[in-house]
Amino acid sequence: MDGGSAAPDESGNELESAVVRFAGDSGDGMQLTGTQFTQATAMARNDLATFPDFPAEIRAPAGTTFGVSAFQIHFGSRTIRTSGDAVDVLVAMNPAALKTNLDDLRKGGLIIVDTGSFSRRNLNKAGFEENPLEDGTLDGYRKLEVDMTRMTVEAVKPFGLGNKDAQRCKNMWALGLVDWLFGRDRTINEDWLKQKFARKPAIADANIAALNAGHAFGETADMAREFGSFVVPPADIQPGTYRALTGAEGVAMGLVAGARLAGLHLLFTGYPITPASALLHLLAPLKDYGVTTFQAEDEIAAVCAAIGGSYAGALGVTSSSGPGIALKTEAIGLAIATELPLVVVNSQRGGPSTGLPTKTEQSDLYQAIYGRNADSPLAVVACHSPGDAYFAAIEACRLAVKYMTPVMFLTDGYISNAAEPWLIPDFEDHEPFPVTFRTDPEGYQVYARDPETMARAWVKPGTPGLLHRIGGIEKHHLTGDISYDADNHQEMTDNRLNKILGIAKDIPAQAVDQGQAGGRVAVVGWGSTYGPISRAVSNKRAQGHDVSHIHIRHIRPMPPNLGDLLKSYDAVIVPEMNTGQLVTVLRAEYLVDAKPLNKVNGKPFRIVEIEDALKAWL
Amino acid sequence: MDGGSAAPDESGNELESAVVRFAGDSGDGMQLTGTQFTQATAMARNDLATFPDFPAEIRAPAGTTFGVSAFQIHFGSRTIRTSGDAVDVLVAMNPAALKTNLDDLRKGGLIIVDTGSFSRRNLNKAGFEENPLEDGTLDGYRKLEVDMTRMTVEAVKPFGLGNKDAQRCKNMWALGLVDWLFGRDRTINEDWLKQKFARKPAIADANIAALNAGHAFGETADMAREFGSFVVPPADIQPGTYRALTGAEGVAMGLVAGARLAGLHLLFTGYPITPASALLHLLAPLKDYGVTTFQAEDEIAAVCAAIGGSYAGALGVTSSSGPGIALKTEAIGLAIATELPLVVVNSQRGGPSTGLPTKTEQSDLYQAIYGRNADSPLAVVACHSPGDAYFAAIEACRLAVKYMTPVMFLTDGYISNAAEPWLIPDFEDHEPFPVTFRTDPEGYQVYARDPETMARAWVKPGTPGLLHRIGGIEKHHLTGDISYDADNHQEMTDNRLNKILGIAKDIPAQAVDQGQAGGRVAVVGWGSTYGPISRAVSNKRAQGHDVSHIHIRHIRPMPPNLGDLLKSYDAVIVPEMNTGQLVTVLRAEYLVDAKPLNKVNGKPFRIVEIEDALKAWL
Amino acid sequence: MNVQTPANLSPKDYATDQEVRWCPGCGDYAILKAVQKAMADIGADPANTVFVSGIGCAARFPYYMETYGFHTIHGRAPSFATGIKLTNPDLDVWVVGGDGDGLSIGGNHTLHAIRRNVDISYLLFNNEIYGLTKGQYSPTSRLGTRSPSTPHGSIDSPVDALSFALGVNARFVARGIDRRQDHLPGLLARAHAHKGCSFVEIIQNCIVYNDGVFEHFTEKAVTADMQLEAEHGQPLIFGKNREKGLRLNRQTLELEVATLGEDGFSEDDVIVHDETNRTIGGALARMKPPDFPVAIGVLYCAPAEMSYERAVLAQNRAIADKAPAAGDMNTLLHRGSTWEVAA
Amino acid sequence: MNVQTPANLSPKDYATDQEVRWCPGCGDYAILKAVQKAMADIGADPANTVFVSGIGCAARFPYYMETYGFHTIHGRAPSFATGIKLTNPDLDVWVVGGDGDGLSIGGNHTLHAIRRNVDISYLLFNNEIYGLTKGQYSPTSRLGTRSPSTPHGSIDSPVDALSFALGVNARFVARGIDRRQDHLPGLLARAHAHKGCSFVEIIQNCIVYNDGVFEHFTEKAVTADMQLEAEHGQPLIFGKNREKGLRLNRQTLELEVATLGEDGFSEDDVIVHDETNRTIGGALARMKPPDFPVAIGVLYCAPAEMSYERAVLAQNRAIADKAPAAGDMNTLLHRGSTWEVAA
Ligand SMILES: Cc1ncc(C[n+]2csc(CCOP(=O)(O)OP(=O)(O)O)c2C)c(N)n1
Ligand SMILES: Cc1ncc(C[n+]2csc(CCOP(=O)(O)OP(=O)(O)O)c2C)c(N)n1
Ligand code: SF4
Ligand code: SF4
Ligand SMILES: [Mg+2]
Ligand SMILES: [Mg+2]
Repeated sequence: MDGGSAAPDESGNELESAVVRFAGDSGDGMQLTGTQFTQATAMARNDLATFPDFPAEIRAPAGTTFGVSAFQIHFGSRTIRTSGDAVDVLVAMNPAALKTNLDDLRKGGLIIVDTGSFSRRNLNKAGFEENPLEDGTLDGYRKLEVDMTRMTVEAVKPFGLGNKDAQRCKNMWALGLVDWLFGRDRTINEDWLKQKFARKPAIADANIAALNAGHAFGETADMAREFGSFVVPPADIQPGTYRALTGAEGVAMGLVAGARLAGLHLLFTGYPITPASALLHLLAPLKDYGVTTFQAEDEIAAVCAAIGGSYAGALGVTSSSGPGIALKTEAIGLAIATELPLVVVNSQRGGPSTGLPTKTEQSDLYQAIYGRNADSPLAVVACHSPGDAYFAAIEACRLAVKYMTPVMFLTDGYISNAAEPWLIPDFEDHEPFPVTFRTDPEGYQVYARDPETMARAWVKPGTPGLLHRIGGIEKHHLTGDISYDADNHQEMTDNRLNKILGIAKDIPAQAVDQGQAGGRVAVVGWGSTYGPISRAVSNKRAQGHDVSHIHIRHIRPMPPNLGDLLKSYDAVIVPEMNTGQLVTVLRAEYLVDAKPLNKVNGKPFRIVEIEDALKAWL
Repeated sequence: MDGGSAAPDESGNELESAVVRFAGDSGDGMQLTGTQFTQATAMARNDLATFPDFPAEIRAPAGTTFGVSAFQIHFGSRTIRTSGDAVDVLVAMNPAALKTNLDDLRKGGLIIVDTGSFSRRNLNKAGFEENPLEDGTLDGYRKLEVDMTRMTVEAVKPFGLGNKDAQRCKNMWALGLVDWLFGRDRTINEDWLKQKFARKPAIADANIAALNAGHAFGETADMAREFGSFVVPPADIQPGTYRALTGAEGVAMGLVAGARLAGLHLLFTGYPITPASALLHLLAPLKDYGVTTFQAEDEIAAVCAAIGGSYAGALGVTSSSGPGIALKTEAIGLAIATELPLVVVNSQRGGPSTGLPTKTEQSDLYQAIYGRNADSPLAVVACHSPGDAYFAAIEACRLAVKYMTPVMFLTDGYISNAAEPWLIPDFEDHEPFPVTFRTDPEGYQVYARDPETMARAWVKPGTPGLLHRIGGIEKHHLTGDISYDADNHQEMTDNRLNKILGIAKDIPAQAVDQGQAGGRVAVVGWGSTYGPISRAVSNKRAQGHDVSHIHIRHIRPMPPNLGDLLKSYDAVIVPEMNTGQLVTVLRAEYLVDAKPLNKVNGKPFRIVEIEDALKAWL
Repeated sequence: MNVQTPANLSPKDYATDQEVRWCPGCGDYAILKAVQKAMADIGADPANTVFVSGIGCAARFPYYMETYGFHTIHGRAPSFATGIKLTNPDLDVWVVGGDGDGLSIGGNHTLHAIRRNVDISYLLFNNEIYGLTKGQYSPTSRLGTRSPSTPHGSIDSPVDALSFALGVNARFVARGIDRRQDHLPGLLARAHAHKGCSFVEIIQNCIVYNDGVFEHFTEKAVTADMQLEAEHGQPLIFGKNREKGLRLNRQTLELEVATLGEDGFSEDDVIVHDETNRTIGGALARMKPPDFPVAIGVLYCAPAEMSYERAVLAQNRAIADKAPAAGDMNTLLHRGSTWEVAA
Repeated sequence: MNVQTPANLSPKDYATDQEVRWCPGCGDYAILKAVQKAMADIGADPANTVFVSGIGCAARFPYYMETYGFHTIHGRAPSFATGIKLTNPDLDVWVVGGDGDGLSIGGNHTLHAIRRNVDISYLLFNNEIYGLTKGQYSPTSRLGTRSPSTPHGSIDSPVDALSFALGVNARFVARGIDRRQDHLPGLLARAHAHKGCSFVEIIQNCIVYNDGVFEHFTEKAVTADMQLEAEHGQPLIFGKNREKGLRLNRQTLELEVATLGEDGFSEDDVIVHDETNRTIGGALARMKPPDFPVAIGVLYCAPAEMSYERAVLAQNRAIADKAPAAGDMNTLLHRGSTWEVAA
């Protein structure tokens, strides 16, 4: 069992890990509160993972359930792999937050509520007939009822804020209390407040006062006795410099790094769409890093501009989510036919169609592998966590330029928004893969191939003596002239396929993440199921079961040893946040009777769900 | 062995079947000539299949190889299933036509050339250094050299045409000769000429004179002795009324019939693209059949308009080829999410990207099944011949309206352009499947499902009392209100999938086309490989081999018995005009070690290619 | 749900039971109110009315209208609407979308719906920003707009919705403002009455991501001076004291603002609005502060003889009427050459 | 292939060895000739020139130009060109496409390339038909056009390419004619010289599917009467004897044709072409036979300070210059809060 397992008891006991969720109205600043608690927790050397859960609406009317915004953090003294199955401490800033989050609270867990917000009106808006604080709804949980609103207003009185502004400090009050609860050093929060409100010192001071008041409440009220404060000792963490990293940041920096390692300018093109827009927002300011960003009129224009960029000698990268990727597929075919580098980032979200844009899913695997007209092979790479996203994005860039091919890069809404502490690598340690543009006219043929990679040469327009023309009509396999010849089409079709299959020689053999080759059960995953699979398998292994975890990064082509590896287990289970896509690919490729374990409700797997499913096989 | 096997000998012998190809410049009217010979052949009660081969260019400069246009007909006294592997009689109207078509002529076959066109200039344009009529190129073939140009000009002199117009009659001269060669009654050709040139009697008369002159040349010259005339006896053909039917015609009439059987107006939307445009052209005039056609500004607008049509109560059908289908995928997702009927016709062509638009391929199967973002199940139906296209299109309409789902309908460039004699069915024999629109407000819920089909009710806007709103965001599984609820999303995902899987109960069990369940080898195909597989298997069976032919029409979902059926053979071979797509689906679905047999050169399989491949298994 | 008759409906009868999920203070609320009022004024039959939208905050609109509604995909609403009208031209079809929906991803469909003259009323809510995706700049955002995707300011100049529409042969072009509840419902009624594609730009404040970008002409205090209400047959006069008018500069052939009574400029010199005149419509559409007021009202209206879908159906009917065996399926199956094979 | 220097190239130096695969007699040949002539006149460096096209007969163009060439997909050429310019603004980028490519499927990209003012020369070959797909009507086909997809005649009214371009803020708008070899190369040189998006409609005869649709103004015999060559600073006069001129109707504010010397109409009353004047440009663009001649030449030209991609790069550079640790990857990786974990 993972997060939620280590029940805090009344004596301020040590915990191996804990899960805290801050939940409130969109206007309550829960994302900031969570991020600040994360900072303080990271400083305390806990390992951690976070997951923000935004409402789908921009700003739903205050107090409604669909306007609830939540931020969850799971931290511990051991390696943390998910944002936690069950919540140990739930901070509910209003009735709607209580309503929508209570289900996830572990029985016996602690609820901290702001009673000041439990007005009749707010109860109604949240759909409570009775006040849940009074009608037994919370039986079986431990609850701490505080009128945070009033106490905050009290605390900030000296700073002369209006009532509305005063009340807006209550998230800091809550943060102070939770900081106290876990023995966090709140200086980092104070520093941040000072910086953020540098130009509005009264606001900064008021927030700090609220923070301190919440903390003081913990210390002075009979809290310690009644609820205990918790100690989560530092984890055994690799020494070095850390930062918090979201998946979107990981991808963004990985792309910048990839372009740099290739020695290229990065042309990043996109059209806003949730959750992919984050990449555009992160890259747009990086003009000092050889990055040009282009917000196109639609996804088609975006991918075409990226291909144009690659044609002209930049690394063209385009990004979207499922529906936008659908629009790009025709143009991706052109990049395949003209054999130009391109990275297509898909930040997957719930579907079909508009679906559940703010929820996570990994249901675009089919689209990535198969979703184009004609025989259109390309490389597919998937990342499995924020930190991994950085390295996987570099890998995608490497394959694109080395093999002159589009690479589909898969991430998802969960990875994009989740954050984890990241041991910052030294860029100088990365292996560069500099591109050499062809400039020598001698013997140049447009589709002549490098014997090792099967890639054609990359020539920048502007190069004297290498004038040529390319396009989407089938081309002669050497000269690049239009060719309707039957044998040539067969040869080019084979070349396109074999070039991609050949990448298999250039990627690491499939490793076993936990366990060993051969045995009873392999749990095989890809993408953001990494955390829950990893923890579920380690829990089961700790119980003495013979189960291994294999996580696939290179989805097209797959590592050459994968087939034999899978066949070395009695059973292969494939958990996916879709109706069973990777499992189909594995079955077709290796004729192994891999079994699907599917979940499509917009939420990541819980560890117990995987553990429960494993029971049938162990 | 098929077409090409029955070698004509010198004695005017009876043949079981023969393959004739007319080849000339785009301006030479070869398609008309071929069609006219087909008419005369059909009247003679041969079974037959034809295949036109257009140049990719609209009108390439005269005399060039890439401007060659050809028309092939395979006819016989037995069932004809392909347009023929090898050509028995090649009519070459100029050097370029000889150059590009000679390879397909069977050794010992007959070449008829117009020597009048073998000028130095034309030889150069065709890329001949030497005159192939003189340098031994044609050794091993029998050749008939006639100055058709001159003889035509002679024959039409009485009608006072200009030289250019006179020369344009030479295709009729060639037709007359070939009519004679196979003992065709040319009255049908004469009638057609009279009708076509009703307003230009001089032209009509000249053409008829040329036709007669060609015929007379056969009779009077020492032809019969030197080359023999051939007799292909009538086939054992089912009695009834026949017409020639191309695949495009089959689909077009099937859609009109399908809409009629459903009791709906047909809204057909498209954007021109080769080879799909033919459907738009065929349906546009059918305004008296409850058909509205809409040429949209692009493929996206087309599919959206079709969905709009279905939403409003018509049968929305949209059509394109691979690159255009790629553009439609996002919108198809909306039709899946809103559960509206839609038929998407894909006339497949060579790819990737622009590829080889005028060549055939069946490489969009992946796209049909998997080519969308998210879990987006739909039904996939494939037709395998012009006649079958009619019935398969009706089936696609039936599934779309009965299950409130998009149906992907697959045909290809080969089927679209190929023609076969078609025993015209009586429309009254078709089982109607009338749609009942919901009009009763009582208890209406937008996503409530029919217990049997799992389809939601279809309500036309304009219906009083049933006002509601639908869209692409996930919806509550009953009310249809927007729902971000986790369990609801899981339920709706399952519903969408199970609805499609449930169609399996409503389709015929997979039949074995030739052979029996169980045995040594099953050759499994889909789409336009039907002809060559069928003939190859029947040839092999005739030789005593244990090989069966299974041809799949319902590709999603597949017939429930298919898995067991496939497992009943020692080996399963899947010939496809792609790099192996259906084979992947079968392997994943049934874990049978089905083996691919791939050909991607823009041309249909030749029968011998399949026979040769089968040798390894028999 | 119960069967409603169009008679005597009030604006609130056009409201659904769905909770409205725009940000508090969003201009979309005002537009919703104006549309519901216009519907009541028109006496629209809810069962015969369809709201079609793309994706965006604006595109949430159908959920709040007690009519038929189709919330489709981003940018494609005009195409769905075209299919609906071709199938049932008797439906009243309204298309609603934002500036991103209609002019960025959907620009081409907007263009062709206008060009074809499909009989729809297209309401483009222009907040000069992408609301739903959290504030990126849009094709109508002004130069220098700072947004998450243009942190240092945008550098591509915006498109003017109405000039675009006129450039592609729009036959009804109008502009309204969310805050002008006195003006907007009437404008919408005009759009509804127009047979053919009526294109209406509605200036809409996005209080979260682009608050106040229009206040230089929408604030109460400046309304009279910075808005010009164009009315057919009326001189183009505006200003607190109706002291300013538009005249043509004979040199530049462009409009200019002049003050009545100054330099011999009299009411007779003021251009009289002729909504059938494309040149005037175009010039009014282009006017921009600070030198000009913003023109609102029906800037151009010149109905065609028939809207697209009516013409399609008329042609269909004409052909069908002439066809001898109209609709007989067996006739169709036998078209062209046939031959008999005897038993 | 050998290294070429731009000096002293003749038109045929810009021709490739590829066989030209248009139908004999197609207007595209004439345009190819004019472009090759213009390239020689300009002294264009082939290695620094890129022709980008979509799909269609027109879009075959790059294969015949001995420069760099990219034959892309249908309708999207402007987007590829934008990516190319953003990557290397020093390349001379020409976009070539047909009326279907640029105004049907590609309308939106054309719109936004124009609006952004990307420094490309966009040559739209308008034959009012889909050539490559065998003759379906296009968005520029005239009402009533019979084609395979409109066997009973088209019923949607066409769009005018130049009015569309002006409606979306084009800063260079011109029209040429395939047959006018005397006029076209100069026009192309002007388009090339313009910094920003230059939009040129070239009237092109499709001899196979739409032969003769332009002959009422392109036939030799009617050229003088039916074409008006607009030249900056010159009065808008045309006619065999230069006897006709354009004037403004003060009532309708529209242009009208008048005969010099009749009803007191003198050369002084003729409008002088001012290519920087949008109103004149728009009115000229809209002129249609039979009442008006077709305007050719540069109808409007008003360059912006900077083209889009130059402005993007200028902004990039400005930011980069200000950035202290410009480009240091480790600095980037450490941005934001970091903390140390000691060993
Ligand atoms: C194909 C696709 N691309 C992108 C998106 C994401 N998206 C949703 S709404 C929107 C733009 C919203 O702006 P606008 O149309 O101006 O409407 P507003 O929210 O401002 O009312 C975008 C980019 C999408 N849903 N689908
Ligand atoms: C996505 C896509 N849709 C459709 C086509 C088919 N197509 C090729 S060219 C063309 C239109 C040609 O017309 P135009 O652009 O006017 O060029 P022209 O041939 O007349 O020069 C079409 C519809 C295609 N290649 N790709
Ligand atoms: S984001 Fe802007 S446009 Fe969208 S609902 Fe909020 S205020 Fe309105
Ligand atoms: S079809 Fe028309 S446009 Fe195309 S090459 Fe032929 S003549 Fe030219
Ligand atoms: Mg907007
Ligand atoms: Mg054209």
